[in-house]
Amino acid sequence: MGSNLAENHPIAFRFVLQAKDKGATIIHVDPRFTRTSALADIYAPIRAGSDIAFLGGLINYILERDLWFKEYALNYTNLSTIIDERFQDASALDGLFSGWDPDSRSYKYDSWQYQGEDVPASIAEHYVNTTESYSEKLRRLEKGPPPRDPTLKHPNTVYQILKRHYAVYTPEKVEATTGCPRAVFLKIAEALTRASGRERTGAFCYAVGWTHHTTGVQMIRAAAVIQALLGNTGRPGGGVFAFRGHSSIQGSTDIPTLYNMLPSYLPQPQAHKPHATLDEYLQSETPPTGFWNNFPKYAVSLLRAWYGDHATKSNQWGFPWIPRIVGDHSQLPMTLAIADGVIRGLFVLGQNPVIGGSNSAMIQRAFANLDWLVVRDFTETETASFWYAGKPVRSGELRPQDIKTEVFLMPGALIGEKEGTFTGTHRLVQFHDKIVEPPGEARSELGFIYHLGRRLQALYADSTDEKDAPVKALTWEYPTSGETDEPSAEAVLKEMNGFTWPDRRQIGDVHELKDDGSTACGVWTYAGVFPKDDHNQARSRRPDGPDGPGTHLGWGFAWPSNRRTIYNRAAADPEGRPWSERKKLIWWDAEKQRWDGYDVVDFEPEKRPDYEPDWSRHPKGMAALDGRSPFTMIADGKSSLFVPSGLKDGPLPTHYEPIESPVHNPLYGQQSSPVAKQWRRPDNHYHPVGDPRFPYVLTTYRLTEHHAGGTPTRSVAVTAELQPEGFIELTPELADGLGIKHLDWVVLSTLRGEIEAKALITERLRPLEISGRRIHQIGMPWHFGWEGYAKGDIANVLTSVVGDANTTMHEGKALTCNLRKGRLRPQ
Amino acid sequence: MTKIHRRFADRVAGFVRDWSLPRQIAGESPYSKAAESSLSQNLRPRLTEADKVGTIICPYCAVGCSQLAYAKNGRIIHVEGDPRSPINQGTLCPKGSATFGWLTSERRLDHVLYRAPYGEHWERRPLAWAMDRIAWLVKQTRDETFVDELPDGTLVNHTLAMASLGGATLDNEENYLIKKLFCGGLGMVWIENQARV
Amino acid sequence: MATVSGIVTVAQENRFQLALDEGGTRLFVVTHNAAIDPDQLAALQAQQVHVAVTFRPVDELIAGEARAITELPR
Amino acid sequence: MIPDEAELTAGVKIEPGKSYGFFTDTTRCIGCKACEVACKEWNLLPADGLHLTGMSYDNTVGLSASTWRHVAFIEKISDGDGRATEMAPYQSNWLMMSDVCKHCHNAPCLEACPTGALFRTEFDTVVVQQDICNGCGYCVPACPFGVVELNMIDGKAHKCTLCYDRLKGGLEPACAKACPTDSIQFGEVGELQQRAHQRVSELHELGVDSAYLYGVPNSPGATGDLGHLNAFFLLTAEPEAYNLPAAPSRASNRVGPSLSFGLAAAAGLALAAAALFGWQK
Repeated sequence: MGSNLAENHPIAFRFVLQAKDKGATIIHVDPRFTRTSALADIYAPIRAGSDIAFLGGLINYILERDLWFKEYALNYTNLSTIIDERFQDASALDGLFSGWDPDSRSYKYDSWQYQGEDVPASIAEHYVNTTESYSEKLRRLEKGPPPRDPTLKHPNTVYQILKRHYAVYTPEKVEATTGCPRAVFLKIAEALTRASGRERTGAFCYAVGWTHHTTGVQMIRAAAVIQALLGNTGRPGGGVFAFRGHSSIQGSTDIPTLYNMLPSYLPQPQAHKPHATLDEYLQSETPPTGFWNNFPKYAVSLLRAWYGDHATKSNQWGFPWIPRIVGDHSQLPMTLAIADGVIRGLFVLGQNPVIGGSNSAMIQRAFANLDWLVVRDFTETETASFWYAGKPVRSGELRPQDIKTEVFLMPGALIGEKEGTFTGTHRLVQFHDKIVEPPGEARSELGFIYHLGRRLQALYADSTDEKDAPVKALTWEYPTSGETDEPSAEAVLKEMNGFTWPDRRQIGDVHELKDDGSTACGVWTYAGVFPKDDHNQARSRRPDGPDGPGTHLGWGFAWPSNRRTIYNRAAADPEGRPWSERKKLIWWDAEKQRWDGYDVVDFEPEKRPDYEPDWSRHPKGMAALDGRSPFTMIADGKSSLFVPSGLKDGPLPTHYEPIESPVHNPLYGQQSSPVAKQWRRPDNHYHPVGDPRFPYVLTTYRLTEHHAGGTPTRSVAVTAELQPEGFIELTPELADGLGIKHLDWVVLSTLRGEIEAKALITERLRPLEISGRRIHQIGMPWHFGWEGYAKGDIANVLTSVVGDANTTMHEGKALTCNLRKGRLRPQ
Repeated sequence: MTKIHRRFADRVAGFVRDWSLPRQIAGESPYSKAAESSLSQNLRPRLTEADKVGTIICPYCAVGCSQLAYAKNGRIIHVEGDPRSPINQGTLCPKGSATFGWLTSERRLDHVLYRAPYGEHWERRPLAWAMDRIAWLVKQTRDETFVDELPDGTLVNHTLAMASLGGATLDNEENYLIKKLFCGGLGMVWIENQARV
Repeated sequence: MATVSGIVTVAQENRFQLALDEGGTRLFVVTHNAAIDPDQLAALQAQQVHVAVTFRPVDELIAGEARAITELPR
Repeated sequence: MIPDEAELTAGVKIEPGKSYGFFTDTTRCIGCKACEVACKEWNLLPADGLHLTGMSYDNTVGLSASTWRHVAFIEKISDGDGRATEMAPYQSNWLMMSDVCKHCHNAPCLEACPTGALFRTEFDTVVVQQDICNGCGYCVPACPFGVVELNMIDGKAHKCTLCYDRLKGGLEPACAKACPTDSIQFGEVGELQQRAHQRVSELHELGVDSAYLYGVPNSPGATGDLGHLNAFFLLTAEPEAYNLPAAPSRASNRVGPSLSFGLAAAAGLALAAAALFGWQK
């Protein structure tokens, strides 16, 4: 659900079919009947953007029929925890939660906390911005377990709150909201609950079908709630799998070339938070209990890795040199900042924002405001040629002679021409060898950045200005080789793994990191990838044999600590015995008094299953979690069915309509996510609800034969010919209504722009009945552009800049548009 | 400067060598052994001529399939699935199978192109020149726009005038140095990649 | 008719891929009247001979039509 | 190069003297076209078509001199109440099938070839020897499946060689090795046929009673004295749905009758001419 595995991750689907051979049921829930649906046992059509209504229906089904995995959920989730009495859920406030502050258009989290106890978030922003920061109530976490009622009778237990919140998600309401027939929904609910328990596990596989929404985070959360209730998390064959789309997008999230995090999920210091000094930063971002209590070790080790001996205790290990963010600097607002002339220089390294960025026409105009643009890619991309081939130039709005931007188009080295690691969607860090030199002037990005850094250090060498200190303080010495002076990727990987300071002995595992400056570590979650000077675990290629156990610990390095299934303590019952022989993964070895198993145990090796914290000594970190707390990164060690802190749009997944929707929210008065990030401006208008000018739902998607922005497949002959032109898919009924015949040219339009494409009329798309209205959905692949062998208009000309409150992910999967027969440009 | 083509004499010699009639008379089957030409006999897969082979990871999606890249004389001559990997067991999808085609695409760029401000066409410029020019532009932009404190005295130490996009398709080591230089060194905050796209 | 020079990197039947001296790679199909046999192409690949290829683009294929191949001094 | 890599990728040790082929189980095919790409990359086949055909997701259209693997897409979405929701296991409603040369046991193309260019290899596969072929084109009309075709540039016939050069190196053919879901399975024809029969009965038990084999002895596709097809298929719709002939036949069967008709016609004309000539006198 929220994914299309057979098309976009075909090799992952290899194992879905192998599970099918062993009797698994394959369920595909998608707005379109795709190649995945063709191989599924049950296919459920749904309206794009209505996923939470469907998933909420599953939660309702599980709770109403008491089908949740009792022994698992009672011990390993916060089901029995009692929430603050001031809390009110969406069923009471017609779609909002308690704590809504209309003027600041945001929530106050006080009423979401545990009764009498504040809980820090478990993601990169631990800081709980309740009205009082890190109040005395937070200290309660060290004084005793959260307030719980194992009998689940207390009205404010998470269990009762879930029942109240999801009471309205009846099968009838699911059908009215999603358009999926009731009988099919019930068949899926029955199949999912049957595939759970001691002997069976079920998995959710999602991708950008869920993340590309203003309610994307909560869609994934809804699946997490279901899997925790059914006891599928942390167990073999269970869990919620993210299928990501780029070779190392997991790596570029862990070692984040992202604005809001420092390497590996440490929050980027913020100007408007208590982050002015290192002490304030550590104090406000270190939760008292759980694994994150080690936060200072990772922060100080990072600073030591970046600034070497220039980092001293007295200058807070160089912490002031780290730039503070002053708001949302993600890609969506970045394109607007370029349009407003705030950004003067832009590097684009192996990306194609003119194709992948929302509201592409705005982006193409915005790029003309840049002073300089550096594009590094394998061929000329739409981003590189905007100044003479872009929409504003072709429409005559701009002429190249009017565009001031100085543009560099530099060739990049490709796979096999540079060495380094990718981190795949399974957190697996795999090394790829260098076999040949890159052609001509093509260089790796490692070489480009390294040599750019050396040139900048030279330019700033004799500056005495304090603001230039960080450039000079950076540790930037890496051995180079060959005529192209290529820096050693293994040297960088060693720094990411971490070493002792100053004698630079490789760190073996994350537990060896210190907060006194005696260890340097660029990426704490990757500690162990290079445990010894001559042992690069990412380069290890020893799979398990046919006799198992099948966790393949000898193939590459899975962060953290080479663990393949995280939270795998949950794969054993509260007493430490495997739930069943069939689903055996981890168990407590009574003789050796240690945990053992086929995977690296995600628990303290010697902590007994019946361990209870000694609350009298105010236990810190892991000592505060009992022997039945698999979810070590969460302050109370239990899976958060109810999330007290960390999410901006609510503690529980709630169905909101996409920002642009043809219908009113069938479940609540609150139409769309109240905290969705919106930028209402002349170049980024949104469509009002049910706007008659844009009656159809548009969903964008990917094809097997193309990749993301299309550059590495549309400019490669053998893949270009497989899907040679842009197209849209529409229902036969809609086509008849508009007199459109198969392969006719059509024009799609939104307030952001118009594009043309050929029409594929197909029964794989069906009109849906949504609360009494007949809604038509149109599908459009978004890979195409004007460069390459395979061409087509850019789908993202239609989308708007709008984002999920937590992640600022765009809403390319569900918007409204208009459709007419004909061409855009006179032929 | 000899022109390569099959000379008449060679053509006759080849005919005689591969003529199937004598072999048929000698009893070989006209459909197989007798008809087999010397070309077919000596046929071998080109991988036998590779002087180097390495394991690479497919550059397309995040499933992380392993591939074997064969090279000869410093050039890649084929890329296909690595049978040892538990992730793909030798198989590849259409994109992974096209890795060789990507490396040898006719549209591939291998020199630096430069467009001067207000210019109407690309020019070729040496790599070293481009690197120097970019370094100079970065320093100039940073020096003109760096802010150490907000008006209310809050420490920021950043520049809002430079941004970086990419890269979910880049190596971990590359992403690490980008964040280290741009954020830890230059004080840039607009640093993003496809993870949100 | 154009001419490019380079090394034959791969040869299959009567199709070959040329790594051009000026950079880049291109695919060619040998024309009938060039009277070049597959084993001669295979030899060019095996010994990495430096050659010049006279060719014409082909409309419906992403490849060139190689009309003549001449061996160049190393 | 990994020696005898085919053992790792297909569990098959390739030895001359045995007959090898493909069993294509279309119920596992996800229409990803990895086979098309792997074939073109290994054999350096140029891209030969850059326009949208509208035949569902099939823009390759068919086998040709520069396309030796073709994935067909057949949309048969509606069933019963016009909406596919609970479906037969494995592939259903959107049929996808990777078509290839059948390497027939009694190969009509081979029998039609006057020069011996088309021959049966030591692996019992059918290959066009490029150094022998003079482009006469007799094989093209002889093939009942329309697989082989002449390339207008090099003037020779081309078709899938079952990766003859790879087999000589102990390598599994490129398409079978790449196939993510093992829809294309490479192996010895006898073993493959056994596996295929077992798969059909397995599918029948699962309720896919429309599953049948095309190209094994006395089944559709192995008609007309073709014997059997070394590359055979498991299908779930009638052959015509996949653009396959229901009863292909061997051209040489009809040499006798067509020759005699020809002679009879000639004799008749001669008589008529004689009679005409005689009448005039």
